[in-house]
Amino acid sequence: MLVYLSKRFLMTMLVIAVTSGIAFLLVHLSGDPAAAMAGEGASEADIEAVRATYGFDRPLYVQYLDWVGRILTGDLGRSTYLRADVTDVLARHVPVTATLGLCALTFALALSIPLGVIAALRPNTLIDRFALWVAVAGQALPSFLFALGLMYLFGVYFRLLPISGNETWWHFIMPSIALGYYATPAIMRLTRSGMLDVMQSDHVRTARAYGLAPWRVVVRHGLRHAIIPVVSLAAVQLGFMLGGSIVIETIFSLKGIGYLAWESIQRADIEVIQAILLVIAAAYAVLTLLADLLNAALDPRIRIS
Amino acid sequence: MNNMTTSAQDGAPVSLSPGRIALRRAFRHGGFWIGGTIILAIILIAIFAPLLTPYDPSVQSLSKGFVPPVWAKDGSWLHPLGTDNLGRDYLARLLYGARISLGLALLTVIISGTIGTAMGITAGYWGGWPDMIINFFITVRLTLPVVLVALVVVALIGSSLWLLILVIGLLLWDRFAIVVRSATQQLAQREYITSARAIGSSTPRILFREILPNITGPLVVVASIEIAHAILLEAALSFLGLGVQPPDVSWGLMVAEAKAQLLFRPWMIAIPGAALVLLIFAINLVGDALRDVTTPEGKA
Amino acid sequence: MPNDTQILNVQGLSVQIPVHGSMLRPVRDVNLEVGRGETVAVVGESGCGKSLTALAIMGLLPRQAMVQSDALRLNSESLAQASPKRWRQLRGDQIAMIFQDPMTALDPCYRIGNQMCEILQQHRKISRTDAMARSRDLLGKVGIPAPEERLKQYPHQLSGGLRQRVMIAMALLCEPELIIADEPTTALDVTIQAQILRLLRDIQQETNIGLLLITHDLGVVAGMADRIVVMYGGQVVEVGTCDQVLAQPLHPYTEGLVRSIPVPGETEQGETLGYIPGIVPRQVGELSACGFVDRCPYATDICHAKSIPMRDADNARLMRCILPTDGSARDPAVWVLPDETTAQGAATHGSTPCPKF
Amino acid sequence: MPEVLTMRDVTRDYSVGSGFGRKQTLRALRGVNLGIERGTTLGLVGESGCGKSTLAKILLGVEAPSSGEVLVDGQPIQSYDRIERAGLIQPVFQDPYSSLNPRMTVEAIIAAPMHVRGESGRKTQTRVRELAGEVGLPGHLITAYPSQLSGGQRQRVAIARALIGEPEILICDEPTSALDVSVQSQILNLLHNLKRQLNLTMILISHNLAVVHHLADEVAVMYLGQIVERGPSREIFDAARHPYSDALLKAVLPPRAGVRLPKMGPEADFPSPVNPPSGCTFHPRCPKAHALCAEQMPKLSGADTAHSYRCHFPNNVKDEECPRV
Amino acid sequence: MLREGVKFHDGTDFDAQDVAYTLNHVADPDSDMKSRVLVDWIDNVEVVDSHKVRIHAKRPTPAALQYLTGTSPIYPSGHYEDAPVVPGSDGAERRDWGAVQPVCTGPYKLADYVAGESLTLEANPDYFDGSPKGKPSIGTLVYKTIKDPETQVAEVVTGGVDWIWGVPPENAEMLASMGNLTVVSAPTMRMSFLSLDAAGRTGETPMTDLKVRQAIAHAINREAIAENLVGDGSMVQKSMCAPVQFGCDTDVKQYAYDPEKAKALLAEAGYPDGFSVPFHAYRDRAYSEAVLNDLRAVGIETDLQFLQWRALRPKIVDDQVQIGHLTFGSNGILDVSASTSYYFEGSSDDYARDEEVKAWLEEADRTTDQERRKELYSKALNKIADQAYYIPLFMYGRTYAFNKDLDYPVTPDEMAHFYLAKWK
Repeated sequence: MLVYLSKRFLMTMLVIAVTSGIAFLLVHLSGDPAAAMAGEGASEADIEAVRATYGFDRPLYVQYLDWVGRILTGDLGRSTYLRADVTDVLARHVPVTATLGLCALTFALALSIPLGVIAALRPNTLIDRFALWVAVAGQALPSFLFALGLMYLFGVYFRLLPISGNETWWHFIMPSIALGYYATPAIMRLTRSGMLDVMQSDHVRTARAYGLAPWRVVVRHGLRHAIIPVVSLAAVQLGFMLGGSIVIETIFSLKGIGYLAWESIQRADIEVIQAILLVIAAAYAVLTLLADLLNAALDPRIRIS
Repeated sequence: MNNMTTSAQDGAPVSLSPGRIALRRAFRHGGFWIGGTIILAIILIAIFAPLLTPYDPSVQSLSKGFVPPVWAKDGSWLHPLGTDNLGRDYLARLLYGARISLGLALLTVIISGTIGTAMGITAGYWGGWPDMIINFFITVRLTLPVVLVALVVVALIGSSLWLLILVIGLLLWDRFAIVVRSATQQLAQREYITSARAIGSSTPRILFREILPNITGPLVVVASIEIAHAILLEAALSFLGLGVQPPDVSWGLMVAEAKAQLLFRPWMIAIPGAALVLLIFAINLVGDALRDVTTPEGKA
Repeated sequence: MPNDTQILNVQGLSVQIPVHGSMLRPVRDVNLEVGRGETVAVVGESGCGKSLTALAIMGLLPRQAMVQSDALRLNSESLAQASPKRWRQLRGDQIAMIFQDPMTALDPCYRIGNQMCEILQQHRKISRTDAMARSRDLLGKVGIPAPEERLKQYPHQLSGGLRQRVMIAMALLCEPELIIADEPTTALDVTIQAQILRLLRDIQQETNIGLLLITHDLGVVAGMADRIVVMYGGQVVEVGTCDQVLAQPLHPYTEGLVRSIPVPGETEQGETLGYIPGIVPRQVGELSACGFVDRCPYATDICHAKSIPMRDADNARLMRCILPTDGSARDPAVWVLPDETTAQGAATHGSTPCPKF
Repeated sequence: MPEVLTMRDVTRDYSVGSGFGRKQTLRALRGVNLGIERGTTLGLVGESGCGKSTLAKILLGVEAPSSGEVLVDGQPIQSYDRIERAGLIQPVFQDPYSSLNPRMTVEAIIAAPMHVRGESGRKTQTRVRELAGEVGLPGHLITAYPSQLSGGQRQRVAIARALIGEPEILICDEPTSALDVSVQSQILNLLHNLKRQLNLTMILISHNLAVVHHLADEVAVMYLGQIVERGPSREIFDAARHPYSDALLKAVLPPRAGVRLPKMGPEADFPSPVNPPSGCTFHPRCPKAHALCAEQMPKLSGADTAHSYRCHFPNNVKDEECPRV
Repeated sequence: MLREGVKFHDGTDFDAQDVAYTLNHVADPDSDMKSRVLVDWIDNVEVVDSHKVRIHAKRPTPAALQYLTGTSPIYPSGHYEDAPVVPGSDGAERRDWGAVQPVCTGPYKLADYVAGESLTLEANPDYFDGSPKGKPSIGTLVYKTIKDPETQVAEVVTGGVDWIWGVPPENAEMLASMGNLTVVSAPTMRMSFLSLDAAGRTGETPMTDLKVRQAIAHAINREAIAENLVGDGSMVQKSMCAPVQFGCDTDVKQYAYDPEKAKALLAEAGYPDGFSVPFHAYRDRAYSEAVLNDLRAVGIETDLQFLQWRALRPKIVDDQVQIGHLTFGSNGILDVSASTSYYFEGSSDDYARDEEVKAWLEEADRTTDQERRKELYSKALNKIADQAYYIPLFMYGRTYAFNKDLDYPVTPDEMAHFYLAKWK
């Protein structure tokens, strides 16, 4: 177990290291950011000054190593636009996105798992078809359209929910639904197919052959197995939500990291963009690790060899 | 139960390949029919757009902006779906927009499908080190948020159509790689792969004659998912203003341009939005149908 | 067999399953009786309907399967109209089942003890401690060393043979009157197979329960069964005691099976073996001929004309064939065909009228 | 007669992951020595996990041994390129459902070895049809796909594919165990006829002793990666030396009236190939095991005769010949 | 001479020391001041007495007073001491001057500030009497950044916010008809223009030909764009400056919308069938599209490169922009030296590189004689128009929507003057 954990940790570190390189390269793709940072009306000398101030005149790899070196000391850099340490900026934005992601995931799981289980228990019935249609239709609706629709309906027309910002829990309802519904079909399908498989498996047949109560068969001997791949998928989906919340956060003016990322891209605030890419990568890596551990807890075949 | 032997019993002189059988089953599948018809209609619309409207989608008439569609007050058959802010015919834009939306999705999927399949087969067939390295790349790719990376690249380099296709293509190969890898791993354990090696087949022959034809099922299903994904991604990028650029027009761009009119001219967003939803819905239906007919337990 | 010792009595059992628009009939009009302390083997090749018969008796067939029977009695209780709840009470308590693959039949997520207790507590008012104690005793009884530790282990930590022993212990938990064993040793190695069969046989004789053994292996049957029920194409084609059937098979199918198996010490090396030509037909629609007619070397016009009923033969045996009941008019040589005819058999098979729905 | 196939001290290790991480070594073959003379059939017997299938893969050149060498016609197997090797050795696998590519027609499957050699003309086509007839495949099935064939027909296709390149050696890995008994006998008949007509050298891998008895001239018994006994078929079946061979023989249940279950089988379970027992690997299961067996691996006895075995306390051997003396 | 009796928000008195401190700081090239043009003229600032300072200019700077209004708020002495030290390049340290929370003297004081999110202002009770701005009427102001314009509109419609600007002009009428909102449009100083590579910085292109540039000028229907597209508050821009700026001579050569003439000019220049050219833009794509449409009508095919400013700016600097559709807001400075001079004095943004124009402008920037300045600027602007170096298109308008109960005077300078606003 310890060997496995340390191996996984090393792997995760390696992934994050490569990701950091890609993030850095992406941000420096267009070459020298100084011209844009210097702003309107800057002369060539001004740009040169910015270049020197921020060290963009150095070779790319030196800049990268400098950046990595600073990250290792816990310094994620400084936002040139917001004039604050990126660490502080992220500390303000990450909780918003984390809250949004968790709410969205909760919404998605609460909807998809029961639906998937019921659909699997009654394959090819009306309820199964209904669930499948929900999935197909749900996946066809782009989240920004859905978000705008929600805003129009509940924000403007009925005036039930606040439209923008992240001050109260009420503010999170529409964004969470808009973000979470997109993960619903995938999780539902996986739950359904997992349940279909496991309900036909030998050990479930054994459980039924020994007269166990139906709910025990379904929950203890069925769902317990079907949920294992769902855990991994949920972690992946949560990771996607962190990265995919840009559109939703922009529409609802939710000041999370997606919003920050999009603003920073437009502001050419490169240290923030780099840091966000890195943080999302790290979050994703940690999430998959957590999912693996949770799977090990659920499945003794992984845990005990 | 024993339906494997049906054809042998029929003694049919003409034998159907598994692919033909799957296709036959697909044609008996309701979802395949509905989805396929919609997709075919949209493809035809895209191809024959110039015949279907007299307007050029990019010709403007600034004084004739915001004509409402025919069913609204002040609408006319002159512009059945009205005009946009620059006075361009909305129907013409919708018809031509199908070209970009479909073409872009198709090209990106060709790129991502080639990359992903190559990586998946390599990892699945050889295992060991190649597998570890490719797995690592898949993990790295998954840790990079698609929308964000696409935004950064497009924002910093510029959003030409080809760059967009390339970027999306280079971002969406992960599912291909994952699915092809596991499908190949399963196949590699099949005895006919061992047989192929034992009869002295070269590696390319094994990859292209033995493995590739047998993973077309999952490949087609993933392709359908990724086509829908690419269309949605382009739409999301367009929504943020960094997708397809004028004078090209895509449905995503139309939605983006119309979103300012959400409160007061909702049809402007509803028309391309509905087209987008319909197209993706149809693709998903077909994808689902293909999944049903290519996986034996799909219809359980 | 007198009625009071009868545990299981199945009359006219049929199963129909709708598949892709047509109706499969994998089990047709099966009669079956198992007495106390008796081992009845249901024998047949894949697709003959033996496993579905077992599942039908357990009430475990999938929802879409339609089960009909004239009688389905367990200990004189009729189960034909039993509620799902009653079925659940009986399963695991009065009838227990042992499955083919011990690798997959146990839930990999729970400890052995946990799974055994769960069953015991489902059927008996018993404390967890007592349930554990009984489970441990039973594990010991089926020859598992260090049962205390096994209770705490997960199935994947046990070998195949041990897992099948656990399954047997599980079946014994509630002291059932009937155990259905579906190919209990097929997935095991030959040396383990002998142990498991011996264990089953010992326990069955000791506890005097009825054992319904489902298998394709005539060797296993020879070692275990008191009576044999031979199935082909969803029908019972022959019934008799083990020795009678193996020594003098009455139905041509049974005869063909026996003739096609090489036996070290009996058949010579390289001796041309007998075989049954053709393949098992698809079980669709009503029979308008003998189900075996396409593959039968003795087939006559009568066999093609109508379905053949079951009839009594000598020594309380039953057979579904028009050949003489005393076993005459059989010729071992008819099974030894040159290989080309195989080809012919398979080739012409398609042209013979397949029963249509 | 010269040995057409020789294995010298062949060992094969696998690295297996055990759950969380740690790699362990699984020694599937431990120093296997084997020679087969032209035109004979060797039956290879053993239970699952004993290394039979690994042996087959190494002979086919699909896998390489970790150490030791395999000679075909006196030449190391590596010295042949893949097409030459395919012309010498061909396989027939256990599961006819997975050994045929479902996307190829019967004709293409049978012709594949010729295509690989670059021969795909009219001659090959004719040969495919001839061969299909020889293995008893109805002509109209030549254009069918595997999913339209029965198990027996598929196995015939596999046999035809193996034979089209006119190999010297046929390796049959459990060729009938996935088939129903009534079909199994047809394949056994076919194999026997082919072997006689074509003077094939055959390695028959099976756990079913009845099948081995029916086809094999010689029998080798494998246990945990080692050949524990090897001799002429008749001798093994009449007077097996190794207790494990004996146990296997006793476990055969013939379908005959009056047969009773064997009194005893080996008690303990098959040990893990990752952690094999000390000394004679069979000792934990052996009814005759002494203290010596747990300490010392028995040497090969009778290596210079046709019948060799690895046991301290063999059956059917006069005391004075006993290896421990 | 500085006003007496003015207090900073932190209670300290405002005096000459503070002015000198602040101006000396921002004039320092290391001060991180974004618009260098506004402070570059300052050599040093000297305290004369407690409420009098003397600013020594590097050169005569006639627009100095204009510049001073846009330079920087005056902070208390020692204000920048609090600037955090941040790591610079190569391990060196630098100070982030801009990170200090401002302490000013204005009618509103900063109560809370979250960078990039929100800003809370409270009325300054100690605001000095007799200020031309007057005492603020509204107690607390909260600015929120809401990125999406649709969301802004939705919020103002539902009363989530009371005031927005930058309303899409085509929505103005409908918003006004909602009943609870006042919708007003006003002109701004932001100009929209085409930068043509007359200097040949991108190489020998059609843009170096005067006839081509004039053809482009004639091709564009500026009236239609300003009127139909940019909407209320917009107007055609006649010269390369904002009309309200000092020295902006709008009486220069005008190119009427005349596609035929444009085609003729192109033919004369040797492009009877037009040509194809990359077209860079970064703001308000619809407006660029309208321009492109007009260009296409005369045979000029364009390849639109619509970029973020972040991506466009380096291209401008690196001589890659043949035609750029740019905008400029001159920081609200009411003097041509802040706009025209910037674009034509040889900076990296100067794609005309006309030495004569440069000389005129430089002289005008340094002359204190206002009449002479006007004359020089006029000469420069006329030549720019004659040569069609840059093609002025239109002045941006700006539409405001706010709560009907709010009395808010709209001003033409792209600034929000809330101290003038009050609740009805």
